[in-house]
Amino acid sequence: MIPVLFILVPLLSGLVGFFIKNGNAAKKWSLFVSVVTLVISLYSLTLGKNAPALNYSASWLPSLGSKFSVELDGLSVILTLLTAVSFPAIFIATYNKEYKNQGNFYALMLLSQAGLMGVFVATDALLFYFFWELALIPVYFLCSIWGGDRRIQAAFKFFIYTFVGSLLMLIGIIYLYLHTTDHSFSLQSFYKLKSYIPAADQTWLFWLFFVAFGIKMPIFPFHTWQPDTYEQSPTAVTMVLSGVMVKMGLFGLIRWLAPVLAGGTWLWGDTASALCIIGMIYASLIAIQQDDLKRLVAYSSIAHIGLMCLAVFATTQTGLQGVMIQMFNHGINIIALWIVVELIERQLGTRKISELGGLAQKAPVLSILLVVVALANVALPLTNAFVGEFLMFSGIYTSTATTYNVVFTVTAGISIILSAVYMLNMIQKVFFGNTNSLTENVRDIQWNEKLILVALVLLIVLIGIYPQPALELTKTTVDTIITKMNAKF
Amino acid sequence: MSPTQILFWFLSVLAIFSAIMVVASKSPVHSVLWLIVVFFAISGHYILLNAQFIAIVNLIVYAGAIMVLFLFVIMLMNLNAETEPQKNKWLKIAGVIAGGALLMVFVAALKNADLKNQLAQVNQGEIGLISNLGMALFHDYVVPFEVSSVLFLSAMVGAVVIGKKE
Amino acid sequence: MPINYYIFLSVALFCIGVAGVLTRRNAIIIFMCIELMLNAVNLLLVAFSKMHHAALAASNASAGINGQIFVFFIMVVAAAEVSVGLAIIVMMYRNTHSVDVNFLNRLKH
Amino acid sequence: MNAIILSAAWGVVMMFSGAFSKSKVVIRYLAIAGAAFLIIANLADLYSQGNPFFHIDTKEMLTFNVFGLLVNTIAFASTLIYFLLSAKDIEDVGTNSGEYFALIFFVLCGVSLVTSYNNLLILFIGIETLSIPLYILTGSSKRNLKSNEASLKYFLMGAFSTGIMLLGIAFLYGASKTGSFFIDDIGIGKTPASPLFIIGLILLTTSFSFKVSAVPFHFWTPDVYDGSPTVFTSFMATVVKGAAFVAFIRLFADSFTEAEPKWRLIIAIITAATLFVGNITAVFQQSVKRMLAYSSIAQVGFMLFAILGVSLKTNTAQEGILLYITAYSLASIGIFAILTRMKDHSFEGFNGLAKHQPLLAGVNTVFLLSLAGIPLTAGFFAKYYMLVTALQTGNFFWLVIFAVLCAAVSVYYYFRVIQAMYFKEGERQEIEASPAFKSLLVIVAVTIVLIGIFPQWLISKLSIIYF
Amino acid sequence: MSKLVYLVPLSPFIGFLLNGLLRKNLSKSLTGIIACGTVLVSFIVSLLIFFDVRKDGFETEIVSLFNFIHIGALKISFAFQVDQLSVLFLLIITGVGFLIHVYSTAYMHDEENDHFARYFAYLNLFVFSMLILVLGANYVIMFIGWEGVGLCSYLLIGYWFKNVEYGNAAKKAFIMNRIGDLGFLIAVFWMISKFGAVTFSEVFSKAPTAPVAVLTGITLLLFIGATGKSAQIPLYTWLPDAMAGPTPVSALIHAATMVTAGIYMIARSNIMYTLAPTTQTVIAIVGTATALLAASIAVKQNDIKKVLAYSTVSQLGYMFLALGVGAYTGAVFHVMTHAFFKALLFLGAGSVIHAAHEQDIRKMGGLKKFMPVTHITFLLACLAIAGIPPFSGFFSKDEILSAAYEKNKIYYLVGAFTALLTAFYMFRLYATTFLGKFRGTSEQEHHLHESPSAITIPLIILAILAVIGGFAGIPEVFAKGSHWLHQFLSPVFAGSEKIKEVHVVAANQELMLMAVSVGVAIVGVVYAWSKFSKNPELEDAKGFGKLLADRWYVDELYNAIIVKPLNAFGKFLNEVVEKSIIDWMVNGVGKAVQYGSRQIRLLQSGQVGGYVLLMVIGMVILFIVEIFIKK
Repeated sequence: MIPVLFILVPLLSGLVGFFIKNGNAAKKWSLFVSVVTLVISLYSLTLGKNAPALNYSASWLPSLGSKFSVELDGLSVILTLLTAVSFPAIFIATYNKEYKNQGNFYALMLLSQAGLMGVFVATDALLFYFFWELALIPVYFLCSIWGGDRRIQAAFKFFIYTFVGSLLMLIGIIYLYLHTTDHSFSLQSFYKLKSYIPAADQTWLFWLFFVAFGIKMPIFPFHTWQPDTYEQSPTAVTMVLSGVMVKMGLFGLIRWLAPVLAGGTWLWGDTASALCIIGMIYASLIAIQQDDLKRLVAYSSIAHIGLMCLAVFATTQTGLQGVMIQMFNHGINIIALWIVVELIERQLGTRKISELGGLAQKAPVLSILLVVVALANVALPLTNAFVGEFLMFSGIYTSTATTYNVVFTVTAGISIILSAVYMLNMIQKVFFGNTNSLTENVRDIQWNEKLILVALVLLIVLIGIYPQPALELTKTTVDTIITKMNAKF
Repeated sequence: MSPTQILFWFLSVLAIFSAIMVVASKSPVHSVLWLIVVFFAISGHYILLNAQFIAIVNLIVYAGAIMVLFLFVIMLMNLNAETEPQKNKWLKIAGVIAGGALLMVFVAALKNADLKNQLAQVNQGEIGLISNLGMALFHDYVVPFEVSSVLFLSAMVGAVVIGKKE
Repeated sequence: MPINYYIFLSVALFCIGVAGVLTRRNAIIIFMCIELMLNAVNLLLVAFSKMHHAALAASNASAGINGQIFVFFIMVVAAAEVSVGLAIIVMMYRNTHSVDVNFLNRLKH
Repeated sequence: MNAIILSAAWGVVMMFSGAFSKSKVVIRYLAIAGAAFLIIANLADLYSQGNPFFHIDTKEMLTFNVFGLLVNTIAFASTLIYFLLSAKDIEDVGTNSGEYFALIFFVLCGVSLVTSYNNLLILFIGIETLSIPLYILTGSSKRNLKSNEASLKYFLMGAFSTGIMLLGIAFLYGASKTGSFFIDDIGIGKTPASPLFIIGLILLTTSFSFKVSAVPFHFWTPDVYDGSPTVFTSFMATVVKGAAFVAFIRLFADSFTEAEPKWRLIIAIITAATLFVGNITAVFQQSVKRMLAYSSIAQVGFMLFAILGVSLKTNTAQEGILLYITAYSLASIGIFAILTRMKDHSFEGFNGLAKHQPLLAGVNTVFLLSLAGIPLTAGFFAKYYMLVTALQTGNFFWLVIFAVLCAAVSVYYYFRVIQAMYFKEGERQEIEASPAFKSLLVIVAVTIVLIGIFPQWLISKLSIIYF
Repeated sequence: MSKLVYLVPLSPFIGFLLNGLLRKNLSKSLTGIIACGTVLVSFIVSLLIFFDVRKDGFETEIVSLFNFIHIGALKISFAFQVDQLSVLFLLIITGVGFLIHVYSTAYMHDEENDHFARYFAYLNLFVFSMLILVLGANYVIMFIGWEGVGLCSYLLIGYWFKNVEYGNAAKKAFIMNRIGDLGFLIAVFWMISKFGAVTFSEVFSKAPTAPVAVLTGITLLLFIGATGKSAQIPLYTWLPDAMAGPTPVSALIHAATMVTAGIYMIARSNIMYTLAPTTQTVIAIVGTATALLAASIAVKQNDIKKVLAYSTVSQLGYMFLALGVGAYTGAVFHVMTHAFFKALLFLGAGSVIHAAHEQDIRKMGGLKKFMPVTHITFLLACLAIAGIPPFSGFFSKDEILSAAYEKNKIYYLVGAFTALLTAFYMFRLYATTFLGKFRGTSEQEHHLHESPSAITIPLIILAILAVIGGFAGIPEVFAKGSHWLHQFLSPVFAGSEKIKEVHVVAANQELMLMAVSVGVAIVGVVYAWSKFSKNPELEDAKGFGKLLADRWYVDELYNAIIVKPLNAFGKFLNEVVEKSIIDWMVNGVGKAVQYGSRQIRLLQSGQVGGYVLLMVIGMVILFIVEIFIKK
């Protein structure tokens, strides 16, 4: 029943939200709802594995062989948790921001949350596709109503881009569905497919799915929508996009592509991995050049996602474990980064790194917190990201799915150095050095921002020091997926 | 060469020639007249095929009623050759070519059809006679017959709607 | 009479009609060309009906009659169409004092 | 049978009502009642399999199967909604509204003919009954030159295509062994196709493509839809097009199934061309009305997948087309109803609608999303079915890919309207929308969403069909 | 006692938290007490542990705190390893660390309250990470400390963050370390995939079975890590810049402790290195080269801290030379002695800077009479580093040199020459700073004074250590078993010695070597003293000297071949590839659609004739397809 709650609570309360005319009421309402969701998700952690409450299935379209079946396995748990954590964080962090007709804004935010939750819990391909699209629509509206000057074009580019991808995926889904023995969309019957799909079809099917997911992640060269969209959308939405939404791509890869089309994944893993690595280096090098904070974070995010995708293709237990935990870590880290960006922009009205400087004198708390987050972003030990990246790298290195594992590890490793370069550059230019006329009268962060940033930082350090529980969470799922991936044809 | 054949060839040539004249002739009135000639030729063919009823109807309905209607309209608008300035020559040529191409395609499609032994029965066979047609029409084809009344009704209403002064 | 003759004859007439539709710009004449096409069809139908009659008369005395019935209906419908068509053309003429289809280009692209 | 007779009869009634009653309101309600009555009669026909009100021996000229009857129901239902939404606008077109309604009912008669024909003769008469009143309706705003022009264009080209269809029928007649017009006999089965048959096939394909406005026989569509009064455009684009398509699929499903390899390719080509031209051309349009015309062409491109699928053992094609017609008609009627009330039919006309008329904007968004085939709307399942059909045949993978790319393009122009409504600023314009009108629109939108979530109630009805 | 080892890192960590979180509210004295106190605690605990360890029959102790990462076969637990090596480093770190903390309380006294606290927080954090580094029982934990100290050095170098130059220096240090760390990481992954473990015990037990190639690879990668951390060629350039940080920091991090992490790591993994002779050669060569290069540069530096920095690099080079020739004890020994006298030198320099507010030695001179304590201690330190017996430096350096001689004469010659240079530049520094007469401005001269006791006391203690420290390892030639350190550490290096025993040099030979090294040292000292005590060189160097003064232009070289090209490439990607190629394509599709739309709609000419024509053509095409193409 819990997964259903994940979807229904935000959905219904979002619909209610449309009718709340008073902005602050809407704000409080949505904050409350998101906290409720968080509580539910924390409760779900306490339940043991495959407790009955964790999955639910109801008849939906019998004649099409599609059921409304949702489940919380390790993968879903960690991502729903991320979603549940992110939204309250976002709401609190942007609490002081005033949007025009907030009622709709928050309602749409909640709807997008519902969509995301749905994506992460669905175990029926058609249902999955439904939520995949539904998560997109509210974000589209959010971005193009409340965004920056070029918001309409940016959001539209984003929409079309992902829409093309999802349609291609739809073809793939239908094709698989037609080949299932029992004409059903359920994940289980998709798993049984292997023997029915010849290698030739595996190839193009793989690309149909991979393009869809690659656009969402995004993977080089499908990434160009991302910087523009991040730059243009209101920061709250950017947080949703980069914190949670990009995980949809990885999730799809892990849940719907790699285990189902193991053959294709195995055949084309190297090519895809090469794309990931090119993307990592490429994005890092570009990030070094960026002067706009948002674009900087956007490109760094591309690099990190590339690493995760790479680790998935490594087809190793350690690697996949790393991806699992890293999806969560990346989520909270980047949200924390966005919060800082948002603060700076709201106070100084600029995101240009070159115009900033010396904030450390004016806002010590902020700068300390930022430094921790930034260090997490460069995967320093005892921060959460280190665990993830360490596992992923060792997974890639020990991978037997590819013969280039060493090359991959080393080239990908370069991005670690580069990430240090752009992160430290940013810290130094923005926070160190002397203040200028613009940054003269910056005040330090307020309670709500401090509260949420501190919470996130604590989370970062906690996972960094004692990650084992989180790893336990996804253990069984990882094992099953890996076994499926290894059973190629 | 039996008289039937002679007649057939004569009528065919007549039909085609006057059809061409319909298209070619400048003045609308001439076109109408040529068209009537075509109808007569075709009716001749009907008679040759021993389809008297159709032949008569063709004359009455087409040559009689419809063409007269056309003539009226043309007179009403007193259209004559001058009112139709030369149309874009290229479009004309293109039209002719397209029509020709269509013909070519038809012929090409039909040339390898083995219809040698398929004969159309001429000046015999009873089915063309009014009695048989009538029986068929009011037994097997009564439904279409009735239904076509709807068509007429709508045409009538339509004509009224369009024609009525407001 | 071999059926091909009739086929080719009516196809020829039909194509002449098509060519007429393509080449002329006077609405009425275009319309007449369409009538010509219909007549070509009629002729073909009658020829086919006689063909089938010749082939099947043995088994079924009234074989092929439906062809001629169809022709009858075509004429009927054609008549109805003409009435409407001419009405429209007249209306057009009332408003623009022309039946030249080339003046019909307010709607394009 | 009920549908045919009653629609014709009601047409007559409307005709006289126009003559005798001066009050428009009476006429309007009469028409609405008629539509409702038709639905009931048709449903009676549907559920009392085989014994309708009237016992008429049609000599197998007509066969009433569930598919046809369902299509009738959908058509009548759409008409009812259409009346309820736009009856007022019909009256505003010209003086003699009674006749307009009468013509519409005659069209409905034609619809019910082409959904149940079993003989090419009926098909021919049906198609004509469908078309002739439309020529009139197109030209019904007599002082409007665009309307005149549209009407004349429509008429000339319609007549031309009729000629082509007749030639096709003639050839099929010549090709059929038994010399008959019954659609069961003209099919050639497994025997090698004679050239006559091929020619007939192509000619019929052509004329049908014309009726459903598939490329390259679509040219009349944009001009006619654009020129004719918006209310009638709405009717033409939905009910009539759907019916024509059903005629199309019915013929191919019954007669040409075995001959599928012969026409597979040309239909595929037509489909591709339709998708391409329809979508691409719609992108640049400046008037929403005209954009919708092109989009309707694009939608046909998707519907044509059903033709490709007729040879399947399953009924996916028929189910799909039914769903598609429903979804498409509902959405289009809705949009056109709103469009009719707007002064300015260009995209700019919609600017800032969300601010001044949030409800209208909202439902309009639902309609547009449905047309674009976004999940949670009926449009999604419509497209879904078409894709399934095409993939099931297994020959048209390239076409499917192409289709989804075109669908992505379609998003572009549908969303231009949404962008105009929500993200652009515009001055308030007077849109007279009575509460009834609004609530009805809401109902339509909700229906679309419901079908989008539970296509079940349509599908389950369909899955019992045996053709 | 060694069960409580976790207290050692814990207490500085607590200090870090207290100082970090309460920095606004704590008074300076309180901050100082907390900072020094916590380090003192861990020093005491380490001492206790040390006595434990000294008891004979002591077994290496693994104290496992919790599972860090357990996935399938891979088991990484958060565990500490207590044995002779780690405990020795514990003492050095906490001991020297404590002294420097005390010193800092005085040195940093002018800072504002919260910055003062920030400084000590960082310093405590550093001690914590360093302790983690040396205590870790597996390479992952070690890596945690490894990067931790890197971070702290970054923070402390950039302590005065207002100054952009310092910021850059900090960044440079961090990134260069990162490059090394990547090597370290990959080595770890290699171990994981090869041995399926990262714990020292397991890895070392499995190492002998592994093919030499693998070991060479792993060890080389680890060594790359070491070059980063311990400032060896090619990654040494960050260390001189790191002098931007406060002087105590330079003393603690960039002389005594952090930079020796590389030596610790290699000594720790000595077995693998002994099994990979190739790597050893590489290390020896790199070490020697670094020693020489750095020393040569030090000769011409005029910034007091820069001189010391380069001398540090050079000394580290010695240590690597020792490792390379398999004299692990010697290396560790030199680490210890170096910790004493180099820390002392830095602190002395700090005291000078504190007094004169000046770092350029050309503007000093004659400080002898102003600050006697500093002067004496500094002199002692100079003697120690120059390798004058019986000061500590002599013993350790001599051990290394004899081992080098044993291995390969060239190492020895270079080493000896470097020793000469060392003696020379150290006394150049000493002479220009303390002898002669003061050359600074009068108002500088006016408030020259001896530093407060908080500074001098650590100086004195360290001076004592620097003097006597050497006796921990009296060469065997003088008395059998006199090399206490060797005895003490033998369990750690037992493995390597089993594999190939380092046969000691013949007694007479060794004495001869000592004589030589002492000789060169004295030569250097005397020459420098005589040259610079009266008339120090004040004008800028020319010719070869200039080349040295400009550090062989290595930084410029790196800039030209790495930094600039990379930036250019990035710019290219950002401005050309991203904007003009990829994004252009994406938008190009949209544009193409628009354009196509504009063109295709022209088909809709509005002419009935045109429409029908197109229809007919379409029909004809259908026919052609159907009839001609299909056949």
